[in-house]
Amino acid sequence: MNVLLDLFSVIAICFGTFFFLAGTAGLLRFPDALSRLHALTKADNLGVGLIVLGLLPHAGSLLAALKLVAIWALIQLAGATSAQLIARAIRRSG
Amino acid sequence: MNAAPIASASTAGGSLLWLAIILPVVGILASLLSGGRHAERIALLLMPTGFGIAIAIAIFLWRSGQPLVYVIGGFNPPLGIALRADGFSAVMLVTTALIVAAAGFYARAIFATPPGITEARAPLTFWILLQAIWASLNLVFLGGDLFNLYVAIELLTFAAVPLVCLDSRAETISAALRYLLFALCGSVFYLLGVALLYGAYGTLDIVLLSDRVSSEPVVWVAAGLMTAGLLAKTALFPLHLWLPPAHANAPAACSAVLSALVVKGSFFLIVRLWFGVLPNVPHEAVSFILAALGSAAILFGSVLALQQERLKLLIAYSTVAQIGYLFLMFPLVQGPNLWVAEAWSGGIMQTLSHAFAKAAMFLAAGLIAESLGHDRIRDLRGIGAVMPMTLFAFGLGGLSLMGLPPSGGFLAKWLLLKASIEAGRPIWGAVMLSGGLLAAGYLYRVLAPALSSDILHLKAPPRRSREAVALALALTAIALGFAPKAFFDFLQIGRVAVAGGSS
Amino acid sequence: MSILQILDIGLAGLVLAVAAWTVFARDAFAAVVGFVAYGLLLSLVWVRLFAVDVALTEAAIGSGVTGVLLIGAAGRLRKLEASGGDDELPGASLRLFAAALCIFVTLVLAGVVLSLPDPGPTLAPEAARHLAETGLGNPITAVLLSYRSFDTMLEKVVLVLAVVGVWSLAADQYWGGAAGNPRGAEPDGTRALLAQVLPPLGILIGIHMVWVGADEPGGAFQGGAILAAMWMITMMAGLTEMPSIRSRLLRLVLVAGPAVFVAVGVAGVAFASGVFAYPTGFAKPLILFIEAFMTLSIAVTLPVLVAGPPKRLRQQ
Amino acid sequence: MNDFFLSAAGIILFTVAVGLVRVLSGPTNADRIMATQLLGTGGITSLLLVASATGVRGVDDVALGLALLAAFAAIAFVDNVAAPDSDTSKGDRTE
Amino acid sequence: MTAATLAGFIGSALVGLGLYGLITDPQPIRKILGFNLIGSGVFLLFGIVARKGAAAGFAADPVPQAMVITGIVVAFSASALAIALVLRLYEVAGPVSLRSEHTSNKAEK
Repeated sequence: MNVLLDLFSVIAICFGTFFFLAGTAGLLRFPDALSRLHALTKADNLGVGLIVLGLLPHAGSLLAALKLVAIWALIQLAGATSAQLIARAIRRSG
Repeated sequence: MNAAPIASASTAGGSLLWLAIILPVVGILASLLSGGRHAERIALLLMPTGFGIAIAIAIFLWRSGQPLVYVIGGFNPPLGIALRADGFSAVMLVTTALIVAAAGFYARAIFATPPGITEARAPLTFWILLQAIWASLNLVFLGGDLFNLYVAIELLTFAAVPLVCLDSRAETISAALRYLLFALCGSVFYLLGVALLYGAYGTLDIVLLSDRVSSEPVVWVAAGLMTAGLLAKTALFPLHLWLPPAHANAPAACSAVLSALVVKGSFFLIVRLWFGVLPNVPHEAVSFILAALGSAAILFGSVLALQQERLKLLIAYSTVAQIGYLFLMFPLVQGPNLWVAEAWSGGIMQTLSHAFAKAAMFLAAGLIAESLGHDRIRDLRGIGAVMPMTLFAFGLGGLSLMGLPPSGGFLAKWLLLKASIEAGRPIWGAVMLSGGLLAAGYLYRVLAPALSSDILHLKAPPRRSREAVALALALTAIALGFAPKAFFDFLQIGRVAVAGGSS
Repeated sequence: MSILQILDIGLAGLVLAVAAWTVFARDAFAAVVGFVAYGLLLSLVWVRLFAVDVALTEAAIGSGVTGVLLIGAAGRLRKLEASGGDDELPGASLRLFAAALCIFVTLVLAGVVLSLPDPGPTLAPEAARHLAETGLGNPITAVLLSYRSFDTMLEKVVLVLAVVGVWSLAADQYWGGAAGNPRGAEPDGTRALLAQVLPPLGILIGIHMVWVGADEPGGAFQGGAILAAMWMITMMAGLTEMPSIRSRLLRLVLVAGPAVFVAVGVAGVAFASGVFAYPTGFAKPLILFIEAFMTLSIAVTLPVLVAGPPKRLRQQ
Repeated sequence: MNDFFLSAAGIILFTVAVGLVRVLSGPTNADRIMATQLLGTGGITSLLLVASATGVRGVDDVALGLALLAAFAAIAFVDNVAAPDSDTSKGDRTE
Repeated sequence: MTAATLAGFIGSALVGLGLYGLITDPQPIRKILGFNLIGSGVFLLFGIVARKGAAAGFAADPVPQAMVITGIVVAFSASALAIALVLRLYEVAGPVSLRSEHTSNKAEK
């Protein structure tokens, strides 16, 4: 059981890390600000989500697990709203 | 060194120490809460009370002949914080209470809330920050813990800076900004030294530290950083650039408090550092450097004062010069020598007499500027005839600055001169004498035209009571010249003998 | 262990690189953005120094609230500096001198810091010995609110003075008005959504931090800063407004923290062994009582400081 | 497992740090804000991983606080720098 | 090399970097950043002092850590006051850098 959970963690975290890599690559390589923003949100959503998922089995207590989920949710919220706002700012400035 | 018992127990009258700090703090909070005219009333009500507390501290100290101690919260240092009062603290407390009260009384005419308005910006700010300066200076004089003193100098900065630009002119705002940056930089370097001292000795209590420190690199670096930081706040040459614009452009009551008291706060801490924390670390080289910078300040500041065209700028540059004198005591208060007590008394006398004289001069200059609408020195011809009392106050203050008898300034410089000759270092005496001559020069530049028989028309005559405040301060500076021997004994209470060769 | 070391070194390099960027960047705004990133990295460093309380403070105040303050200032300055032209750097000789001085300071400091004894002198055993008297589990809270509560009280007064100082920079005609610009008519669903969802959660977290602060990392500063951020976000969304600086309630809340602190401290003279001492057995409840008011004051003081002096008369 | 967490934390931190190049190069201020946003997310994530590996108490609260404030820089930016009446294109003059 | 030693290096370097910024940057807001860098460097030194004082079951000496918390709040207040001054200065006088103003002041003497 433990081995399985660990395996699950490893896989989830590896994927999460990959999304961070992808997000950064996008931020650096994409040609215009809006697509860079798009790449960034991927890292926010999937990267953090998968890593939180991978850490959940190691959380230790229910409160700790709850906090992890809350952190993920907060980052979602922040990511979504700031992406919206930044996108609007980019569009306005042309 | 009988440091341990001093550090560990509150003494009789110790409660007065925290009261001296908490009282103005309560005033600040109550003033902000109730706002408007209440701020002025609260401040003026607390001032006599605070003066009473300062006097009571001095009396307790005089009776016991030992420093007063209060351990806050019952937690002894090093874990907790102790407040301590020695002779130097006590006279500074009394001086502060007097000058703050004088500035407050003088400022009532300018910083009264206008009728028909419940609250105005400049008055509310002034009355709150005046109390804040008072609270933080009391803490500076009483704090026995280096971090507690850091909080004190930060409080002082926050209280002093906005006072510079109460009139919201670009000139004063930029002076305030530069002052703030200098002051913040000074505090942060002070804090850096505090971090190193804690890392090396695990305490920040002044008495405990003085027992533990030894002459090693970390102490030198820490002391160097702290001294540099405090010098920036004291505006010792060459770190004086911020002072003249800030002090000369602030409202007169604020200039008086800033020049007379606020720069003395950081000077007091330099004295605490070298004579309280590091008495067992020989520091003759440092003392020499400080005195050399002080000498440079005297000459440089006086020469610049000679060239000023505005009265308040002249007084501000004279502050740069007079600060220099304070540092001449450092090389003379060394080792177990006979003249040490004289030099110590001389240094403190200079601190006190300059405080009263400078406050008087700034208040007088403020009255002149208000009555004329300007303070250009060359257009002051004949002011003596129309504002005799104001000019008299200015002149008496000047007398003390020049070091002419009878005045506190004379006594201070006489003591320092005597000590420098007895110590076989007449060079510092020579600097003092030439500084006195230069001071006579720049004051003559004001007094000569002022006393001419030209006819001058005032926009509005000054109020008698406000002239009286300036005069009372000037007279105090003179009266210090008649201080009895008992006063000098009082100043020695709690002075720790400084190690070092008897040169 | 070695991986952790690599991580530490990487983090150190990163912190220094971002710090250097904030100093050497040409554009003020770019420097400010660098500083926000810097604050974030710094809280990671604090975690590595086992200073979780400090990391929390740095995250909330050093990075979060200061970031808003600086970005706001940079933006306003950008609008104000129409002509520009103040980018001239000082002459090369001064820069060279400054660089030499700074390298010297760095080297001396590094040398001295490395020479400090390790393990060094410490008050940890002292702090631990008295911890039971306070009834607290978090020694840092004990230092802040018991052993050295005098410092903490005075530091609250610093905050009050900062508010007075910032307000004193108002134009005379706006005295009694409020800070900040009223939000334009442009409806903004995104921001409003954030400002509705975030605060309930944030308030919960803020109170949680104060509450656990007695025994775990956290406390009035951290919790107060989080609450402050929540108020700021509702103001940014236009849901709430900065009250008039003459509002009695605003002033009451601003001074409540230090005032209650002073009151409890002075009451120690009558009910305990002295000023800022707590009666035996009542230390913890009293500390929590003070912290509650301090949290409230901090939560209001920080946004007031960020908002700046009053700039308009409130219509109402 | 702990070593794995730490490695992941290191890789993420390194990755987002590379993203910080955008703070340097811009070209627009929006890019700079995006890069700090990414750093924030990555920083929080690596904090969680390090916390899990080293077991220091209270670190999750630090992450929670940072997550709460994650959107602040972006909002302050949009409000003050990219606000309609300001000239955002001026942001390009840096490099 | 422990994390504490490393932090000691960073702290020292930050003090130097911030000081450089404070001295050479003409824009007031950059000077404020410089001041904050010095401040955080000093706080880090407190941090390593605390770390070296780990004892009695605590991972670090709580006293310097508490001081850092106080210091961070004071530094924030200082930044807020400084920024309010800078903004007010720009409002009243337009763009002035401290340096150019300072040199003109010197010429005045």
